[in-house]
Amino acid sequence: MEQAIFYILAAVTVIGTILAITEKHPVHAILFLVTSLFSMAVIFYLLMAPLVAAFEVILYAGAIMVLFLFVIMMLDLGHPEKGMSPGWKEWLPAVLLSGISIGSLALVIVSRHAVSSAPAVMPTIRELAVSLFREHGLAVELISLQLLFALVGALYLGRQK
Amino acid sequence: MFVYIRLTPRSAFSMRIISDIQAILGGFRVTLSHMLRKPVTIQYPEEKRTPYPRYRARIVLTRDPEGGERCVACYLCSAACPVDCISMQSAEQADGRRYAAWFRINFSRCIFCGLCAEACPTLAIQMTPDYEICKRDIMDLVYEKEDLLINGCGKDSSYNFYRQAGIGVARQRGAGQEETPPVDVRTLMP
Amino acid sequence: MTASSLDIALFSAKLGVVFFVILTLAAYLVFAERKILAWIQDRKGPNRVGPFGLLQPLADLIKLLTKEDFVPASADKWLFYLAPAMAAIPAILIFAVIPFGATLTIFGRPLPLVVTDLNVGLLFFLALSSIAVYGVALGGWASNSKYALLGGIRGLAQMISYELSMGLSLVPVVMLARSFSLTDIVAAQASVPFVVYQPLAFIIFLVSITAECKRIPFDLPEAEGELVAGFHAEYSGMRFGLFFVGEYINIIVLGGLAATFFLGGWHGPLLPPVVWFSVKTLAFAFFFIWMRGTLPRLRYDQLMHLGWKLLTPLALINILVTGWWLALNR
Amino acid sequence: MIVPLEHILILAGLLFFIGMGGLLAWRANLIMMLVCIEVMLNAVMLVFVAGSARWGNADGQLFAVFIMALTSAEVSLALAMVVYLHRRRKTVDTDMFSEMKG
Repeated sequence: MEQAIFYILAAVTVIGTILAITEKHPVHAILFLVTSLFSMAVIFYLLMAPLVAAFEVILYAGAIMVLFLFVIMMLDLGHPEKGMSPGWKEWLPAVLLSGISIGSLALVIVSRHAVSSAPAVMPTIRELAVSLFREHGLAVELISLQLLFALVGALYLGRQK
Repeated sequence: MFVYIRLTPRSAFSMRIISDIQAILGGFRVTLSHMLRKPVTIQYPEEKRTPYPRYRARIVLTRDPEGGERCVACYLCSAACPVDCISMQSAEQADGRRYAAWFRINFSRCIFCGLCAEACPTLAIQMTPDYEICKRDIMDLVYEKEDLLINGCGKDSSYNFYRQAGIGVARQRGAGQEETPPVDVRTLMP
Repeated sequence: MTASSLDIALFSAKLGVVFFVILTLAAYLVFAERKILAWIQDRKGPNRVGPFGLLQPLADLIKLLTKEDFVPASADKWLFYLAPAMAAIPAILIFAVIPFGATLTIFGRPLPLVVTDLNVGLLFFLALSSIAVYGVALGGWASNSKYALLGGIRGLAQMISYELSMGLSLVPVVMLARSFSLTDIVAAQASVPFVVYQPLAFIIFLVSITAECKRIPFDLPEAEGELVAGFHAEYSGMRFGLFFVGEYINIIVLGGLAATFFLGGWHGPLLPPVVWFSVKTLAFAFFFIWMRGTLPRLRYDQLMHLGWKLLTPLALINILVTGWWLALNR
Repeated sequence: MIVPLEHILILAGLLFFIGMGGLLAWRANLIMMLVCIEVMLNAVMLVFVAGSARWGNADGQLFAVFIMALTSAEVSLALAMVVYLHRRRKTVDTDMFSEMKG
């Protein structure tokens, strides 16, 4: 049951991402990506990471993509006819390169055996929090500093003269 | 360069917060008290409020105390009407008394301003408190003379234009009440 | 009947009852809003359809369903169709994690009165409320009209800003209850509701949810006075109805959440738990309507000022103070 | 683990290379470039979470959360930059900002 759901969600994620990238209209592209992010969030939930799943929806779908949407709406970029959508000259090398990479990856994985691993006991949110603030305290501090820098930088770039 | 610094003392700041909160809570109190008050609504088709006698609504044509039409078809109401909703055709009887051959008010255009009633020299056109003028068909709002004419004097039950100034209709010229005899222009020669 | 099919039957019955009650409640909240606003303004409100106007929601529904479903010629068709659903569905999904009563025992089986007890329930709520932004933004954008676009952009900026202070005001609740699960949060308030410990967080949360469901001091996305109807200016018929119902479902759900987080959820003396929960939720709904009748709309710069310069720093300071307090009392 | 780790890795690889292909193809449009970078970062997060689920270790999930925090910082800066550049040139075409290539 869960395996079937996983494969369906994986298909939705991949198709959504491909549509998002090939779509000429930025707003539609963002929406396809949000769909793909949703199914990704459910995949995270299936992989016993509910916290990451929730943050995926809150941060990615709810904040970052909304920010994209806001910029597109505010700057009026939702016109594919005057957008710089790539032609086959741009697509050909990109598809070629990705195809080679995907093919080599598939080769590497096929050469090994796909073994179903033993079910692991997942840490609870409490253990996650303990690990986050005890063992990775420095990383938390660094990231908060980086967020502060991003805040200052965004304010500096966005100020009106 | 002029630098403007606004100094806000801390006490003033805290006072402002308190007064703001008081203002918001006061607003809530007022709305709550109104919520518990009896509504002022009048349930219109069932309950009707009685309009005042001088309420300006539907226009009527009145008759003089003798029962004759007051209107002398002078066109003053038609001229005074800002929306041009009054039209008529004047005619004259054998004795020189003027009357309206037909008289028409288009109530779909009327704005009930009352200027026609003010303009009327004979008190023929008057406004009544009958405010329920609604029709399914807009053509039903065009009132003809027979719709407008009422059997009554309206607001002034004693006034009769031709008694005051009867141009040879009720009596001779100059014989009306409070009317001076007509000036004989030949005797005014110097 | 086997045990598992009995469970499934009970669960579906619970789901159906919750769904039905919320939709009916949303419809009657529209009616209640019109009535209460009328009383505030010394009027009588709707009183023609049925006794005391009680069938008015039905009449409204028939009107909305039979109205022409108009789509502007230059609109982005699919997004225009999609946006109302994206506004209404997250609102009703949030209710899945709200516990609305103590666990019942039916046919010897425990029936928890919550649709699903997610261990990240609070984050689920935040996630869905951040999704609700899309309905407003895309509805405004897809209409391809000036007013709708302005309303959509305003809604986007407002809801992102206030989501921050809403999330931050809930952190002390999580710190006190030591869990993200809403059932645990309610259980932690069995003796004392959190509003006693966290009055500031309660006020910040209340202001933020008012902004989240675009109610009147913060109804800039739809401001009738300036933007006609804002993001749903071009909508008609049942698509508009979906936006409308979504707003009222949001009021119920956010009222229920406020009751769950700060007023002890279904805990209360004497009365049965479900009744306590409904009383608290409807009290919040009444408060929202009362507020609509009282307060004027904020200006846009005042809105941003309040969100970013007052509520967010206050919420952060509140978290800090709560942390100190918890550390000292450990 | 509900599915073998290798299948999740294939999914992550697919997403990563789709994002990479998109990035290469869309290199004229700043917004779409950022979108493609998001796709690639998501794929990386998926690998971290899958590893966390495979070995029952919390660190993978924590790194996914770290990546998200970093991404939000990056996106906020990048979009502020987009707004800034759009204000200067009324376009988001990267070829219009190439006067410093020497």
